[in-house]
Amino acid sequence: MRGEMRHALLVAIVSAIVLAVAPALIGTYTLTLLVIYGILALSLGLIWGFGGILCFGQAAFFGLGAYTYAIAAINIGESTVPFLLGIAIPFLFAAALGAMMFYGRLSDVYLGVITLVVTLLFFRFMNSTAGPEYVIGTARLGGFNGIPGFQTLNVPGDPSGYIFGDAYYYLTAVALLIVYLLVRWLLASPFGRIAMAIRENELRVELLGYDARARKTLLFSIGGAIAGLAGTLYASWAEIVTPGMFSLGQSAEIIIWCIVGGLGTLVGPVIGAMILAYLKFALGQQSVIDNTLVLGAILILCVLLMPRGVVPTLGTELRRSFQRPQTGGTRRRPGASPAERAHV
Amino acid sequence: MSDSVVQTRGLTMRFGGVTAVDNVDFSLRRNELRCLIGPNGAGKSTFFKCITGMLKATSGEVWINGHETTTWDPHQVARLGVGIKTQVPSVLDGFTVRENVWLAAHRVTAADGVASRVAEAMERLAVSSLANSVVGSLSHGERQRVELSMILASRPWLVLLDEPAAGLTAAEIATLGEIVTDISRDAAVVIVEHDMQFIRSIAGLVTVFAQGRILMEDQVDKVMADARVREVYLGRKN
Amino acid sequence: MDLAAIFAVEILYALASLVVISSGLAVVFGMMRVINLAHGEFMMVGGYATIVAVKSGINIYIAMLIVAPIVVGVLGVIVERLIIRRLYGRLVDTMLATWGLSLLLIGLASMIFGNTTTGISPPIPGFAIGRYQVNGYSFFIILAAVAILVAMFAVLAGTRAGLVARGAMQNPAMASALGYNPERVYMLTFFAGSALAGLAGGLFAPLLGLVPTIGSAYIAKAFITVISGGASVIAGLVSSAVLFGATSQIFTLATTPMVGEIALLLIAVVLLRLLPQGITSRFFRGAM
Amino acid sequence: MINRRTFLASSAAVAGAGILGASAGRSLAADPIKLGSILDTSGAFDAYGKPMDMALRLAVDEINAAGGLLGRQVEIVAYDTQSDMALYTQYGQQLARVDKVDVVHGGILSASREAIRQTLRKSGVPYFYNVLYEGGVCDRNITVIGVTPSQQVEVLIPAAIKKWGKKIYVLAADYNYGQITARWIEKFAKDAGGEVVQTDFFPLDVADFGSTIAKIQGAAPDIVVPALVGGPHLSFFRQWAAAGMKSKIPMASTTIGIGNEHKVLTAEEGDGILVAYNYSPEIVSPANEAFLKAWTAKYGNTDQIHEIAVSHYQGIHVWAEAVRKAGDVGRDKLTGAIESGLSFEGPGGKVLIDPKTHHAVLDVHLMEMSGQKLKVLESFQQRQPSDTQGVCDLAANPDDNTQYEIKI
Repeated sequence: MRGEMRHALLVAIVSAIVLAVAPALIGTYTLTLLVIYGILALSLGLIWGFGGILCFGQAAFFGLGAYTYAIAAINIGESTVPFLLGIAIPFLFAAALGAMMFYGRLSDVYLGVITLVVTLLFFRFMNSTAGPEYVIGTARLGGFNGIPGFQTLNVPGDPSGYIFGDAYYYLTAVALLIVYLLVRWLLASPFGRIAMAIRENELRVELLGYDARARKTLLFSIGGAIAGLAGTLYASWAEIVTPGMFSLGQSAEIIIWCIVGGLGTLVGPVIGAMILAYLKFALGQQSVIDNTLVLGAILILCVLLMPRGVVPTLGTELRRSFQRPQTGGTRRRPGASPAERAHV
Repeated sequence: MSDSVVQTRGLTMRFGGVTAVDNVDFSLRRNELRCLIGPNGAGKSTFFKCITGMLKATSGEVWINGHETTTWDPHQVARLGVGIKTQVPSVLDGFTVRENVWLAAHRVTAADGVASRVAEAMERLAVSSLANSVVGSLSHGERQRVELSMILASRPWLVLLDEPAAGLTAAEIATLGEIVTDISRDAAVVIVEHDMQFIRSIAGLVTVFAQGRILMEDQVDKVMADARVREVYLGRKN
Repeated sequence: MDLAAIFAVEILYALASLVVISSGLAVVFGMMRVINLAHGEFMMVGGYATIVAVKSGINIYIAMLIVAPIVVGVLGVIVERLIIRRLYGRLVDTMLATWGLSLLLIGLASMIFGNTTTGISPPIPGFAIGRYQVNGYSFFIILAAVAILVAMFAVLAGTRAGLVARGAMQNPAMASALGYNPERVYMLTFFAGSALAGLAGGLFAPLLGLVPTIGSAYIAKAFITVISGGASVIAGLVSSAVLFGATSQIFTLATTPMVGEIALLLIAVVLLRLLPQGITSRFFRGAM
Repeated sequence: MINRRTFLASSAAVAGAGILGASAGRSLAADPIKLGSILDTSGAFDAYGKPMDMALRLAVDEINAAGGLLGRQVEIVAYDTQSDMALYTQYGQQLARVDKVDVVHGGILSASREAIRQTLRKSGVPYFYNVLYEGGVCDRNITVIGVTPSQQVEVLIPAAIKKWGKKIYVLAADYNYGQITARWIEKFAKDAGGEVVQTDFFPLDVADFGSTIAKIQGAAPDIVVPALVGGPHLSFFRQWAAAGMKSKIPMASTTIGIGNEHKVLTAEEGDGILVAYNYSPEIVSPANEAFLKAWTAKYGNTDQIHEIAVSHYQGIHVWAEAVRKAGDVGRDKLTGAIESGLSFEGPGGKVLIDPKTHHAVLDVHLMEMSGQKLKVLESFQQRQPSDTQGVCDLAANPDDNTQYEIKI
């Protein structure tokens, strides 16, 4: 366990260096979004890759975090409380939704459908709030056009001390590193072990006297809170929130990040998110070929050629090329146990 | 009655039109070793699942150690101090043996005692040498032992085993007999089993199921000699 | 009274269109446990195939009922050979690959057809019930839905191919032991599912403003209908189409389309919470 | 990184960009002026965006062929936002901070405009939004060339009432544009002695209107007014015709035709629908003839031209006029020129910028769809954007920065 945390710290330090150097190559404004998407991908990577919960509606928590922040910021002004609400509300909502699903013993694809439908519900509802009757406090929900013009993140206690530009990038980068380390710590704790055990064999864990439903609900809620954090950061970055955040496309994109990056790892989804989001950004600067077509082709090829994702595939290749034959024999299957998974 | 640790009253389980368990009254004393036998489809496994909470009975009651557990979930039953082994070895294939046993010990032990508890449980089932192997790579017999080791690590006073001898070699069955006898020294044990050889080797009281009901209940030798049992059970089993 | 008749037709039409939209997805999901997220785009391709065929002088009924299913069926076989075949048993991976496929098809269609394709008009004129006009083509859709269900039932229950298909789905080993190649069965099933998607696209082409992104308007509805129906292909499809179609249409008629859609989604959530394996896990169990 | 800075054959050397605004004017005369473009040219809204992109490139070609502006060539820096609002924010920042463009033209949906408007205002980059929209934006940094409800609805609804009767049934897209336009329809109907009997709002992905058509018959209006938007909504017109309603209840629409929808519908489905826009290819004027000729020369045919492509084209020329008049591309002088009664004779008629609102005074043509074309019935010269004028006065409040929801 201690070894895992040491490893996680090493990953965090390397990432910190990469994140600190990155602005030399890509504008911090774009980088900020990549980092926010990284946090969002991490939230699904945690509950799907380690908890075995396939959520088709991670976008619901992302959007909910962003809307909560925007609405609270309009009503309150100073950003500290809205920021905390932007994490707390998705956490509570995920807890309620998770309890409903897990205590109902919903499984695999049906769980996927419920989360998808809930996301669609948000999408539909938010899209239909253009009328003046949809107001929370002084905040108009705005329908399809969303909510612009709210107070963006400020230095706590100083409403005019906006955090923006490079400073905002470093703030999100630090947030990503903290979330990563916290999640690593969580996974190394007994709670994390048991969560992974539930994914492996829910019945066995129940027969040992653990309440799998409560634990899955809690894990799901933590995933919701992290997605909410990503949404909150996004709101401050974009300075507008729109129902598109709840869309099917947004949900699917998060799943794709995880698949392309590599499920069962934490770094994988983050890297997947950053690569694909940057690709989308880069594709928008050319008009030779339709961008939708390119993204579709990439997705198909990834599923067919690298079903485990970029990071685990690269990891295996690297390990193979560095491994000496005499140490290879007695090791256990790569990527199989929690201890092994912790390396990526 | 009062010293019963497991008791069912009128326990009935129906699936659609089929009654798998039909109005069964069953009772088990503290520290007793009991075998449930019967031909395929006699309802013994369904009965087992009703006791463990994996199935919820259609009607009737289940009492464990003074609690009515009829509608409880498996984890609640387990929390009473009940160790449960399912028919197919239910282990965590992606985890190592040590991690598997740790999971069982963690819930019932203070943090500083977990390591020694894990070591002790692995020692008793002779899986210590496999401690760092991934369970998915082990043989069927080894996996059965890992599962039993997990049950021991959770230090139960009641152990429910569903066909522990299934798929084991003769030598492994002999070892299993010793293990079960060892377990039954400080816990009540219920075993659902097909293998008569194995049941003989652990002796004890036997309950015979047929068509969802209890046909008879007696010492193993008497049961073996009974004509009705031969007819419904041994007859079909050759 | 006439208005009530019109409303009844509309409710019936809503059920029928759900059946038409979802049937292809239901066959593929029910038989193969594959969720084809490119289903909506398969419909879109069927729509374009119909329009192109009609524009080149082919009779509209032939275009809708024959050309569109064949074109999309062939597309389905190609997709099955190139992609799906490699992913059997990996539900999530197939969903992702077919989602990629849907993007690819949208991209291709916008490059080929652009965004302004003149559509075709329905071949059946509207007619009057009392003072009110009703879309004659609605009846054609209702008929088509009934025909699709009857055909599906006939094939599954009455033909050797249907029997083999059901057998292969339940136990591939047994089917191959009996001398049937499960690979071929899968391929034919996917062909049938795709052809049904193509047929749906063809049938709706005269009612839609066809654009490359039209598929997304259907996929969520079809997906929810099929999953909520559960494992039995026909019984599941019919029961959930009736439930969802009637609910959403009644709410739409009584209030607004938005309320209708939200009612549909809420019912789906409640339904799946109560019947986590779909309607046919509790009712009509063992039906086809 | 793929970059499309070199779209114009003429832009030879790309120097490391000058600083923003005024200082750019001081840089070498050989430096091109950078025009940032931000449009959805793929994804769900590309039916609107692709022709706008074509119009932009045509307009810039014309400007450069005429010797450029202030002796400098105009260079396009274009981004495809793929119908994704997050990309608007991203590219908006990219244009303002990295590419340091001199002006930005683009944005299609109101949400996309709001996603970049504040960024461009903060960075001091003048912004032109050249699309028909719901009105009410009050910001000195923006110039709006598109038609607003008062200009359009004020012409359309009274004409329809006069022609067909008083009872109106409104079908509107369920977002800001639809909501606000529906209120304008109600107001102008009342002013003309008519009445809106029912208004239904539709989420943007509704494609099945069977129940609506039944409901409309229940209400038995004299006129149906669809303010529907996007591909799925187009199905309404087809289903309406299929139900045989076309001969029963006539239609007047505030939106159909903007994205060339009249070419997607067949003539039988579309004929007779009344609309009012700034542009139709059928307009007879020297400016339009020249425009159609230039478009044909560049793209082969005129099929893709639609209302907002022309708006976009006019917006770019208005900006070019302003640069010429200001003698500078910087925001301050440019804004001065924009507020000096600037005008441009475009294919849709004279475009005059109202200094108080930065909105355009435009000709509006009442048209009827006929044989997949927009046949002009009557022209209304120089309509004021009176909706926005009622709430916005930039001369009095130069620091205003809101989108007003106009009280009716």
